[in-house]
Amino acid sequence: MNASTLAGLVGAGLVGLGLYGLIVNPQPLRKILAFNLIGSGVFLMFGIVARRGAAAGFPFDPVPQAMVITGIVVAFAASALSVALILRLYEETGTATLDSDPAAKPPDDGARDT
Amino acid sequence: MNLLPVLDLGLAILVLAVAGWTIAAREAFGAVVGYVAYGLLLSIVWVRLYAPDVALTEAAIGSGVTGVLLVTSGARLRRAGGVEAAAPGLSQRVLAAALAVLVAAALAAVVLMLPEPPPTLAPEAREGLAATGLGNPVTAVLIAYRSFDTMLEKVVLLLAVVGVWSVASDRFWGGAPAPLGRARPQGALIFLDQALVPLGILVGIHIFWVGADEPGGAFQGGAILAAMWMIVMIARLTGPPRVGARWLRLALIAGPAVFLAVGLAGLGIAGNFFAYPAGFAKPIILFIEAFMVLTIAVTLPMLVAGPPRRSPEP
Amino acid sequence: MNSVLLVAAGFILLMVAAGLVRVLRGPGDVDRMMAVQLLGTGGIASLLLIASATTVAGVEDVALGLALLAAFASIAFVNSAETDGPESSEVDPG
Amino acid sequence: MSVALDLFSLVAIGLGAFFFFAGAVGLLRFPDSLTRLHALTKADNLGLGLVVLGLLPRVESLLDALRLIAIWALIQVSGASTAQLIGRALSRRGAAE
Repeated sequence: MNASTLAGLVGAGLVGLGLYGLIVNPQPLRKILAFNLIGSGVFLMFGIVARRGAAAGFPFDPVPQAMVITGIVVAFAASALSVALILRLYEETGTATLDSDPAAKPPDDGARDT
Repeated sequence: MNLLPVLDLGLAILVLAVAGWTIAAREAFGAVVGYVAYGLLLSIVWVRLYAPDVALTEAAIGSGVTGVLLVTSGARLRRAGGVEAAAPGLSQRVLAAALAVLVAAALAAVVLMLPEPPPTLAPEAREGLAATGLGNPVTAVLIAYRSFDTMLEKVVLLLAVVGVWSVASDRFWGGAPAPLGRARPQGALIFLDQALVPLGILVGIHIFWVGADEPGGAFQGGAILAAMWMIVMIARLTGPPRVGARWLRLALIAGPAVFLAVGLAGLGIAGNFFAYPAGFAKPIILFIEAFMVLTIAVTLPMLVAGPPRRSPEP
Repeated sequence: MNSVLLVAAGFILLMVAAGLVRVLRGPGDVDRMMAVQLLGTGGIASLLLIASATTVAGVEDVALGLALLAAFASIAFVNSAETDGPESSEVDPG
Repeated sequence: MSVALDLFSLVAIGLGAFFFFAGAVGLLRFPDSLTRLHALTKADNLGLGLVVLGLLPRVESLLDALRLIAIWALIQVSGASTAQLIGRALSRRGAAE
C-alpha cells in the first residue's frame, strides 16, 4: 500500500469519526469540531487525488490542491458563523443545546463538561 | 526506502488516534487542544502528499484559527454560565457508530477503487504556467486559472462577516466586539508579543511573497498576519476595532473588490472576463494577492472576535 | 543517509506520541496545553527530517509558519483557560 | 569532505533524537505538571536545535539555511515564553486549590 492510498484511508476514517462525533456529542461547539474533522477527512481525499495525478514534472496535480485551500477557508467561515449563532442562541434562550426540549431531560451524571 | 511505509503507517495511526481523542475527550477544552495538535500532525501528512501549500493552510486556518475560535467562544459560553446538554442514550450511540462505520467503509472502498490511470490536469497546469510568470502551480490555479472561484471565496468570507455581525443586538450596532484577552495580561505575554509579532509580520509577508514561486501565498501569509493581530488583541495591546470603522470596512472588501475590478478590466483590455494581459500576468497576480492578504488578515480576526458587544462611541 | 533521517523522524514521532498520551490525559487543562508545545518542537523536527529525506521543496517556510502558529495557539489557550479559572480575571496580582 | 559532513549530520541528528527521548522520558516519569513542563520545554528545544544543526549541511542555499536557523530561534523565544505562561497558569491553579 502506498502513501497516498493510506492517506485516503485515513481520510475515510476521519470522516467516520467526525460523523460519529457530530451525531453523539450534545454540545454545539463539539459538533462544530466534529464537522471540521469530517471536512479535513474530505480534504485529505482530495489530497490523494492530487497526489495520484502527479504528471508533467509536478509531484502533484495542482488543481485539487487549490480547491482544498479554497475549501479550508470556506469551512472556517462556516464555523465562525455557526459559533456566532450559538452564542446568540445562548443569549436568547439561556441554553446552548439544539435540543427542542432541554428542560425535559435532566443534566446527566456530571461527567459532561461544566 | 522501505522505511517510509512504516513511518506512514505510524503517522496514520497517530493522526487517527488524536482525531479520536477530539471526539472522545470529556471536556470541550481538551478536545480543542487535541484538535490543534491534530492539525499540526495532519500537516506532516500533507507534506507526505507533496502538498506543502495545503499543509500550511490546514495548520493555520483549518486547525489553528478554528481552534482558537472554538476555545474563545467556549470560554465566553462558560463565563456566561454552564453549558448543560444531555448525551444521547446507548442505542442512539450504537446506531451513530454503525452509520459512521458504514460511511467510512464506503469511502475507503472508493479510495481503493480510484480509477487507473488517475485523471490529472497537471499537464494543462504546466502548459499555462509560463504565461503567468509564476513558479508555484497552486498559486497559478488559485489566482489565474480558477480566479473566479477564488474571488467568490473572498465574497464568502465577507458574507460570513456580515452574518456574524448581524446577530448583534441593535444597541451594539457599530460598536466593537468584546475583547479577546483578559483584563490584565501578564508581563510574559506582553514580552512574547513584542518578540513574536514583528517576526510574525515579517514571516507572513515573506510567505505571501515567495508564494509566487514556492509553497506559500496569499492565504497562508494572510492567516499568519491574522494570527499575529489576534495575539496582539489577546495581550490587550489593542482591542478589536469598532465594526463601523471605515478603514475596517475598506480592508474587508479590498480583496474581493480589487479582484473583481481586475476581472472586469480584463474584459476590456484582454478581451475576456478575468483574462490578464499577456506579459503582465505576474505583477497583476501579485497586486491582487496583496489586497487578498490584507482582507484575510483582517477578516479572520474579526470572525473570531464575533459580533459587536460594545456600544459605539458618539 | 536518507534512511537515517527517516529513522530519526520516526523515532521523534514515537516520542511525540508517547508524550501526547501523557499530556492529553491531564489532569487539567493546563497540562493539555503542553500538547501543542510538544508538536511545536517534535512535530516540526520530524517534518523537517521527512521533507529533507523525500525532497519536498520549500518546506522551511511551512515549518516557520507552524512554529508561529504553535505559539499563537498556546497563547490563546493560556488566555482562555485562565479566564474561566476559579478566580475572577480582574484580580491579578501580577 | 562530504563524508565528514554526513558524519556531522548523523551525530547531530542522533543527539537531537536522544534529547527528544529524554524529553519523552521526563514527560512520562516526572511526578507533577511543573516538572513535566520543564522536561518538555528544555529537552525538546535542544533536540530541535540539534536536528536543525544536523540538517544545515544538507540545504541547497544560504537562504534555506537562514530559514532553518530562524525556525529554531523562533521556537526558542516562543517556547520559553509560553512555558512561562503555562507555568504561571499552573501555579495559579495550584494556589487556588
